[in-house]
Amino acid sequence: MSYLKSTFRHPESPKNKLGYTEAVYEGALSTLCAGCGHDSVSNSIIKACFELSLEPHKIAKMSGIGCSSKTPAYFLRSSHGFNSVHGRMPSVTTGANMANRDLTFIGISGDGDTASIGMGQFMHLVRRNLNMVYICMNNGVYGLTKGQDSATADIGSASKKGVPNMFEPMDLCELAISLGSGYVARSFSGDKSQLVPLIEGAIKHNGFALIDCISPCVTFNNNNASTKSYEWVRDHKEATGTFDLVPEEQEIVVQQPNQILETISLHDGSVLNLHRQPHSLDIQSRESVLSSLEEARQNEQMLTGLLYLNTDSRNTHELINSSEKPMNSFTKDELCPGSTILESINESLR
Amino acid sequence: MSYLKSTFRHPESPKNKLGYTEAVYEGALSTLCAGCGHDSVSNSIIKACFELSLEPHKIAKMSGIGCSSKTPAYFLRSSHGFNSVHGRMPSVTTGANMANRDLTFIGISGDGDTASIGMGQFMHLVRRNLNMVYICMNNGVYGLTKGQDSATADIGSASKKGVPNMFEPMDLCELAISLGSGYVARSFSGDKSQLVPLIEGAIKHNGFALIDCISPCVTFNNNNASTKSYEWVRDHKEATGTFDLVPEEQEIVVQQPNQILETISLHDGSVLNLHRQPHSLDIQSRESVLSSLEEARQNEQMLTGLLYLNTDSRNTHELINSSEKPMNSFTKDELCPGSTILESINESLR
Amino acid sequence: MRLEAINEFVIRFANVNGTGSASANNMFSKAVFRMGVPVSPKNIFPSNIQGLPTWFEVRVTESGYLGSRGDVDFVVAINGQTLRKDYDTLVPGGYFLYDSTKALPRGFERDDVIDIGIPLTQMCIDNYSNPRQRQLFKNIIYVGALAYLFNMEFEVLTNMVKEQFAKKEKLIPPNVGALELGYNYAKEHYPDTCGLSVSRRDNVGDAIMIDGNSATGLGAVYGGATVCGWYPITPSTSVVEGFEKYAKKYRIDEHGKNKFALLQSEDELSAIGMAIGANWMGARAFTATSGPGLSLMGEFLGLAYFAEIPVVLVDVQRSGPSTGMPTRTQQSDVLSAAYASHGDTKQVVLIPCDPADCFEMMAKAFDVADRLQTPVIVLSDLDLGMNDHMSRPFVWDDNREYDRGKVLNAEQLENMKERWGRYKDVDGDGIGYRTYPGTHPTKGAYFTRGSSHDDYAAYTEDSSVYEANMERLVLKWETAKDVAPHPQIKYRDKDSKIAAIFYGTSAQASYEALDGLEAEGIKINTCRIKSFPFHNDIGSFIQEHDQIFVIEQNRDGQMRSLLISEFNFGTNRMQSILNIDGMPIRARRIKRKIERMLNGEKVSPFTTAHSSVEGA
Amino acid sequence: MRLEAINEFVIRFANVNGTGSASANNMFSKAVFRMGVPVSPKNIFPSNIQGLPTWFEVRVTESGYLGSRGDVDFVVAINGQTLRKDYDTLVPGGYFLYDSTKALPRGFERDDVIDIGIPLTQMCIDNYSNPRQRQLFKNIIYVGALAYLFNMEFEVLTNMVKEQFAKKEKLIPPNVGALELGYNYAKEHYPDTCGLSVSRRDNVGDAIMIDGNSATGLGAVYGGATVCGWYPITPSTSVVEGFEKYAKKYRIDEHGKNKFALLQSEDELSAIGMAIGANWMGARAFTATSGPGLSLMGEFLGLAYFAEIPVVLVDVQRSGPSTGMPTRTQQSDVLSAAYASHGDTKQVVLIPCDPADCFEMMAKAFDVADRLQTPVIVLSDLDLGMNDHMSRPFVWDDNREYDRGKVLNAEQLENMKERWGRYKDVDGDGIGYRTYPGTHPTKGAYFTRGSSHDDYAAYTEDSSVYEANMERLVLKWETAKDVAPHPQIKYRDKDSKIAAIFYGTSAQASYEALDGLEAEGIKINTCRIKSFPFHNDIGSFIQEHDQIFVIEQNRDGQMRSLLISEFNFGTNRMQSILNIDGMPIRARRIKRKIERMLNGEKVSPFTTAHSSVEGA
Ligand SMILES: Cc1ncc(C[n+]2csc(CCOP(=O)(O)OP(=O)(O)O)c2C)c(N)n1
Ligand SMILES: Cc1ncc(C[n+]2csc(CCOP(=O)(O)OP(=O)(O)O)c2C)c(N)n1
Ligand code: SF4
Ligand code: SF4
Ligand SMILES: [Mg+2]
Ligand SMILES: [Mg+2]
Repeated sequence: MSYLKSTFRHPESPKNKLGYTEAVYEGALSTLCAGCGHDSVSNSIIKACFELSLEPHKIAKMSGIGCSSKTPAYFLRSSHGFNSVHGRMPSVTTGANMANRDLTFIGISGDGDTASIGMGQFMHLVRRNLNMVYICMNNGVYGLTKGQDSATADIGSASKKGVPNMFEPMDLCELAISLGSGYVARSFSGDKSQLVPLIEGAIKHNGFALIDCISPCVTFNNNNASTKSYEWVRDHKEATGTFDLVPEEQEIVVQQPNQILETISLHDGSVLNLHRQPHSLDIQSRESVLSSLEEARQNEQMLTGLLYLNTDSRNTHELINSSEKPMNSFTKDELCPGSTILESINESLR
Repeated sequence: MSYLKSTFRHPESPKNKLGYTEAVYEGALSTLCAGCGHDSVSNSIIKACFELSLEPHKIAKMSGIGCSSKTPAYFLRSSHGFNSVHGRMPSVTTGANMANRDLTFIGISGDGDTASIGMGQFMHLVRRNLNMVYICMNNGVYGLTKGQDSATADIGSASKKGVPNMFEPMDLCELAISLGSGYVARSFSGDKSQLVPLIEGAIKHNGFALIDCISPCVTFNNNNASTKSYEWVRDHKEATGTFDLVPEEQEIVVQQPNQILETISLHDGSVLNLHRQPHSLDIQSRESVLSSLEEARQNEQMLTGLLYLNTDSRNTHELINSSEKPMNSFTKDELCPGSTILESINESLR
Repeated sequence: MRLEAINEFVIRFANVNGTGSASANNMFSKAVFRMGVPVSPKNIFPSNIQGLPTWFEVRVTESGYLGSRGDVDFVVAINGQTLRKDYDTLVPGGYFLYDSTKALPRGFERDDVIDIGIPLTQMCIDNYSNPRQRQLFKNIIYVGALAYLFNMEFEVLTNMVKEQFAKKEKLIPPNVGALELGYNYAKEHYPDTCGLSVSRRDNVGDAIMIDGNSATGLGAVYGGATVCGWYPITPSTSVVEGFEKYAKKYRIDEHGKNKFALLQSEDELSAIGMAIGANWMGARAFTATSGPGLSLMGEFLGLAYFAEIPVVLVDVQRSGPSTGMPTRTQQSDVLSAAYASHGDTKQVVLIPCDPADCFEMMAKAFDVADRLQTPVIVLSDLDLGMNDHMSRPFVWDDNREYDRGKVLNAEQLENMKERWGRYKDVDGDGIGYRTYPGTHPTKGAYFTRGSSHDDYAAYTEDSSVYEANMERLVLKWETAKDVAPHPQIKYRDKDSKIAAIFYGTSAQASYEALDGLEAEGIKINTCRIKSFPFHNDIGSFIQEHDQIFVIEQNRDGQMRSLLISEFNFGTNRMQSILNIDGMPIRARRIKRKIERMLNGEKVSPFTTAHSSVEGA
Repeated sequence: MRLEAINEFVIRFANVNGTGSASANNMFSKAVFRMGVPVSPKNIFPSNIQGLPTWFEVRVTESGYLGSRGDVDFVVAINGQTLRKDYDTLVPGGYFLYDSTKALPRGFERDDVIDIGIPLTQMCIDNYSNPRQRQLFKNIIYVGALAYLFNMEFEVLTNMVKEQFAKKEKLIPPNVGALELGYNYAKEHYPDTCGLSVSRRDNVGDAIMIDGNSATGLGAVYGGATVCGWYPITPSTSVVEGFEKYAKKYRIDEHGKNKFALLQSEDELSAIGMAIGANWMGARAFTATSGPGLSLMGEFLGLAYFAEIPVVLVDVQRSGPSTGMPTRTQQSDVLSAAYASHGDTKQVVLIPCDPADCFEMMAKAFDVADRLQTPVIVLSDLDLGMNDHMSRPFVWDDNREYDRGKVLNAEQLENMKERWGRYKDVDGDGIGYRTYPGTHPTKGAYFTRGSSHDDYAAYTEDSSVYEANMERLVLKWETAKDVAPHPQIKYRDKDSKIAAIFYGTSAQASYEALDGLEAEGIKINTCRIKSFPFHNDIGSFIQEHDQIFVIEQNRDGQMRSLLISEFNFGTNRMQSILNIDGMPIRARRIKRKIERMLNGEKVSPFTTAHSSVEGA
């Protein structure tokens, strides 16, 4: 059951370039548990789309099945959404993207949806470098089916059920990097100030952008023995640097005064200003990032922030040389070779 | 249609410790194309099993679907074999292994079977560290369906069809290492002297052992533009070191005189003597191996040999604490709690 | 006018999920049971974890009708979101217990309903300080109130509290206290208000109360299952949880290790793959799923059918299609189960109707699968699987052996004279002899495959060999009719021409409805289907009647379709002419076949050389 | 005694695969066609790449019967492995052309067979040095010999060689030379030996020769498909290859970019997922597969059914079950296609019978899918898909528009007065109006899901809303009966009580067989089914006849089952009582329903509140 939120807002709510308030980017009332990390992630998505002044109807919200996959109903009410089947959001999104490359695709999945049943589709989605934002709301557990370990649960971590996980965890960031994704980030639902710019950067990135967002499940995996609890994550996360995004149209940005170490231009002319911090990574070297991830794992650290960036990669459409015009916009006359050609085909078959 | 090979052999064919000649380890006549790399791999498997003096009936041969997956019919005729469905050999083997941990499991797959339809199952098989040998006969192409690119085809490589592959390749070794597999090797069907000991080591290893074996498809992917052709592989492969395996029972081995740099004990008491060569790797460090692989990729090199070894890992049975006795050997009396207990269960439900 | 009844009424609790209401409501239901009165609880919950409406319906049924009755006599309305709906639900003369901390809004003015306001929230605020306690005890308080209103034995409830908290004793007094709070409030404010009551009887005999899924899991333990690969999905998850719970208790070896191997797989394809691999290796293995998983398992089920590998699959049905309503019941996977997989594939299906059946059929499923060397699908549903049901107790005969079917051991292989063929039908029942890997050093190895094969398991593309194999599978299907559980046919009147057919959870409500009709003089004979393929008795039963109601819980009348198409009633006029040898059907053969059929000759429908000697 | 016939015989080539024989055999077949004589070639190949037996059968059929006839009149036996079998295959009076480089072994002494030995290997050794040439030209030589033996126009062959090698001219002389070698050898050694001949006619009209899969691929181009995700599997691969070939030719935009997006997916689940995603976004998209893929797509097909997303799936059937015989034909996915997916799901199926049909039905499939907002499965088979067939030419009316069904554009949304509901049935045909993402800034967005939903696409667990939606889908199913292609019914005799029903590739051979019977005075009316759901005309047709042969290529008579269960013939005695609201079925409602049915009232089968007003 979903209830529409009251759209009443104080008349002076700030508006973005399109003249929309943030409320325009909201969705139906969430039915998730109070305190669920996923709701915070939804809020960050709302914020990012608002700040980037995206047209809501030019966004497609895609998901699989799970508590996480329900969230597209809770943000961007004026966008089309597709809550597909478990683990198969990647293929549905690929098709949708092939049909209309002009939209922004935001895919939401869970760690069960991605790392278990969806592992094959996820890997191939990355490999094709589909132009989309992929957010995995990673809580190390199957929320909707009441608390089984997922494949991202760390060895030794135990959910509310109390049995420690024995199996090697899947590190989605490591996988995405080794499959050539050009934008790979890890974040935490509780850290909006980090997450919002990461989402913005991901939206602006041309190609596949992964955000593996730790998002605790308060009901089944927020206990002491869990490495996906609010507490554990707060204690072990280690930001690798911060950045801010300067959209192409914008000229001056007032931001935190950290020193800008590097400035990277994105595909559409936007600019990423990287503010490196002590633990900062060389985010443009696959090799160095992979070893930092391995190292962090050994030290029980969780690296967060933008982990890898490569702005040169070509997205699926570019790789297969498809028309700039969305496929769903072609008319019959543009698609059908017609009767004369058909007659010549007939002739060649005689 | 498969024909039994003539089992006639010169009476003085060498025999192994069980008194079997190599012929005992053969299978039906191959129906693959003349020159297919897969047949050479079959021969190396025959040789390895012969040399290790394995009881053929204590081996289970498992496969998916593809030219590669047909090969279990062409070796080890006295072993049970299971040619399952496309991409799903991992799950079938997992079940079979759960049912009888005492057998040796040799799984054969192709690059289509593993890296496309089977990617999800493959990843989770590695993650569970199932005690088995997994040989991917990797030709970069779908042989049986006549020449489509597979997901291991390198960017820019083109099969007989002539269209270069655009998508990022899947590196099975890299994936297996990052998922914790304890024995990861790459080899070449044409290099029997390297492949046979690798298979032997894999059989002796406790846990999941991957051999990604480049095995050219002469019919569809052995052309100039292919990086999985005999020629390309011969020109670009770079052995990382050699080793020999000393089975537990054996005492003295006469071997090539390379200097033994390291000696590693396996689970059953066998010993691996590593002979390092110029390009040798630190095969016990995940980090170092992952960067060497990344580096080799950039240099268009193909590293072969044993890439990673960790003899400490626990296999699936050990992780889930299952009985030492094969599950398929328990009798009713060992399994059924009986009527008295049932009565007490009934009582607790009133 | 108010409803008056002793031990015959329906009460419905309306709560918010995640508030602990289910255990309180269960306590109420179990208390009725402990008073010797049959009871049937149904939990109606949303597909979410916390904060949405949930209902719990308890039918108190001295007469022992355990199906859903329909209509609600008493509502406990704790959920503000659904107050209106819950109020409207009541039959005339019904009772409406609500939280009177706030007054009822306008519009709740039915004069055929008796209001019972209890200020639950206020009582909790007054008595407890901790918010979680305030939430939990609200439920206990209304149970206490009901105890008074229905004139129940209060001790039964307090004993249950004591049992439940045997290990956390300090929780006993506050719980008992909450019960008393409610009891006393009702006593003080609503004496003689309620015409419904629960009164001790001796009508439950040795019955037990358990959910079907736990019973199924226990059946797997008793049936000797050792390997299980599974993927979580509502409403099947608790089958595996049940198996795990009992296996952990009764299946530990002398070294503290598990005499079972349970793996959470990455998806349903993997789960059924594991079960198939393990059964191939000679262990008994199973998996459990629901509709979407069944759809995903199609390819593997076809492999097991064609390669003839036993495997047990539990499908706990929920409302489809697609994701549908995952927490609602239905019987709509009948066709997908029976015809799972492409090609000419048919699957054996067993259909339990209560927990004792779940236990027994699950254990039996392994025998059937081993005997027939084919998949067996145990078709349960959410209502049966996830609700507690009163049931006959479980029984197990210690002399019962597992029927492992036709399996050759080393000695038999050693002594075998003739050439063994894995798929050779030596007994005329369509079933060959199999071997487990590792049995004998030189004999009995074969190659298992989903591609077509001859008697010796060798690959073949030979039309007539393929065809002979396919026809053997038809013969095996005939054998299956007798191996699977037989239908339960009951005659109310041998001469009646009216009948009803049903299965699974449609049985209980159907029997009750027909008893009602019998009381009015209408005698309807019944057939409860327990398995597919259909036993011939079902065919005869249908022939004997002129008007037959097929009662089931799906939109398309799936079982009826299956009955019609398997028995071909009234359709003798449609005769098949079939070609199955992999070659395009041939004109000459069709012609000859029609000529012979028109001549009235009894010929096989197949046009191929093998079966009809009509040229190559 | 030798066979004598002009333009009416069957020749079978027995070769080894991977030796280039298929193209030589095709050349022979095409030459017959070019001489104006109808011809029907069938390639019978193994599931392997090189070295196994393969056959190629060509039926020369002046009368135009294009189905398989049965029996072989002439064998070209090039494969030593199958010599015996090929020899035995011949009808009395038949011809046996073999490679006489080695003498025939013992046992080839039929006196009812005419031997034609040609030392093919020796001739190749003598004439060519390169081993690959020796292998390839062997095939061309026997084609040359056949030209002589059948008295064919030699120029037709040489012209074909010239066309084929137009771009590699230097290959022309050696090929023509090889033809001549064979021709001359036969002329010298076997004058007047063969009683079979091919003689020019004008019987092919404007027919074309093409395989069904290429035609299907072309149909997708004409039908406006732009997105295709696919996974290779025999025998469907060439559907996508055909699409790609024609799209690359006719679908390049002014910047040299593709007006189509073709992706090889990682498996079949992904392939159908892509097609669904693209259709949801408003592009026309499809995928193609065979049995195992169909089984894997079950879950997604259910999603598309329930979320009402158009999608086109081509299933080119092969011999099942499981992997079965992947290079042999069959019609055995009928039930799995029609009932794909768990829950109450039914799928629309279109069944072509020749390449022109493939083209036309594929293009039409997109219209049907868009109109009905549901999956459409085009059910072809290996015989149709992978063999060349003589066929009516393709036709396209340039005035034909794509029927995109009910889709609202920005303007329509803008001007809409009433509240729009994605699943609201405003036209009474069960079909709502959809929108593509990105259409309008504030209107028309909705949330697509496989879980149950109301008219406005909002999630619901409300029984009656769920039920109303399910019943609307039944109404849509009724609508589909008229939208999908209608059956082709032919009366040979309006009074005849005998009929035959068939579909797809069973049609051709059936028509021929029935012509034969008609010649003997037996008049059998026919109905060729072209789609599921069944048009009502099929029902009437069945009612009109007393004896009906249902001719199909599977073991279980799947279409017959489907007919029986969809039409319920002779089974009026079985009435459904159904509950579909997600709640357990209720005794009181069953009872009331039976009472009313026994009273002869016309009531809906559903026991739920919504449809029968029988209490909550
Ligand atoms: C094919 C299929 N299998 C199983 C399920 C049951 N199921 C629903 S959600 C879910 C797991 C969700 O876990 P995750 O993706 O981590 O999401 P979370 O709820 O934790 O956010 C499962 C197994 C399903 N819906 N479909
Ligand atoms: C479900 C399913 N999809 C597709 C196929 C068709 N198919 C058979 S083998 C194969 C690919 C084989 O490629 P690979 O694993 O690389 O083996 P190779 O033949 O190259 O050794 C495919 C797609 C199938 N058998 N089953
Ligand atoms: S169960 Fe966990 S993941 Fe699901 S809504 Fe509740 S807190 Fe979030
Ligand atoms: S097609 Fe390729 S992979 Fe298959 S048998 Fe031939 S050479 Fe080997
Ligand atoms: Mg999760
Ligand atoms: Mg391959």
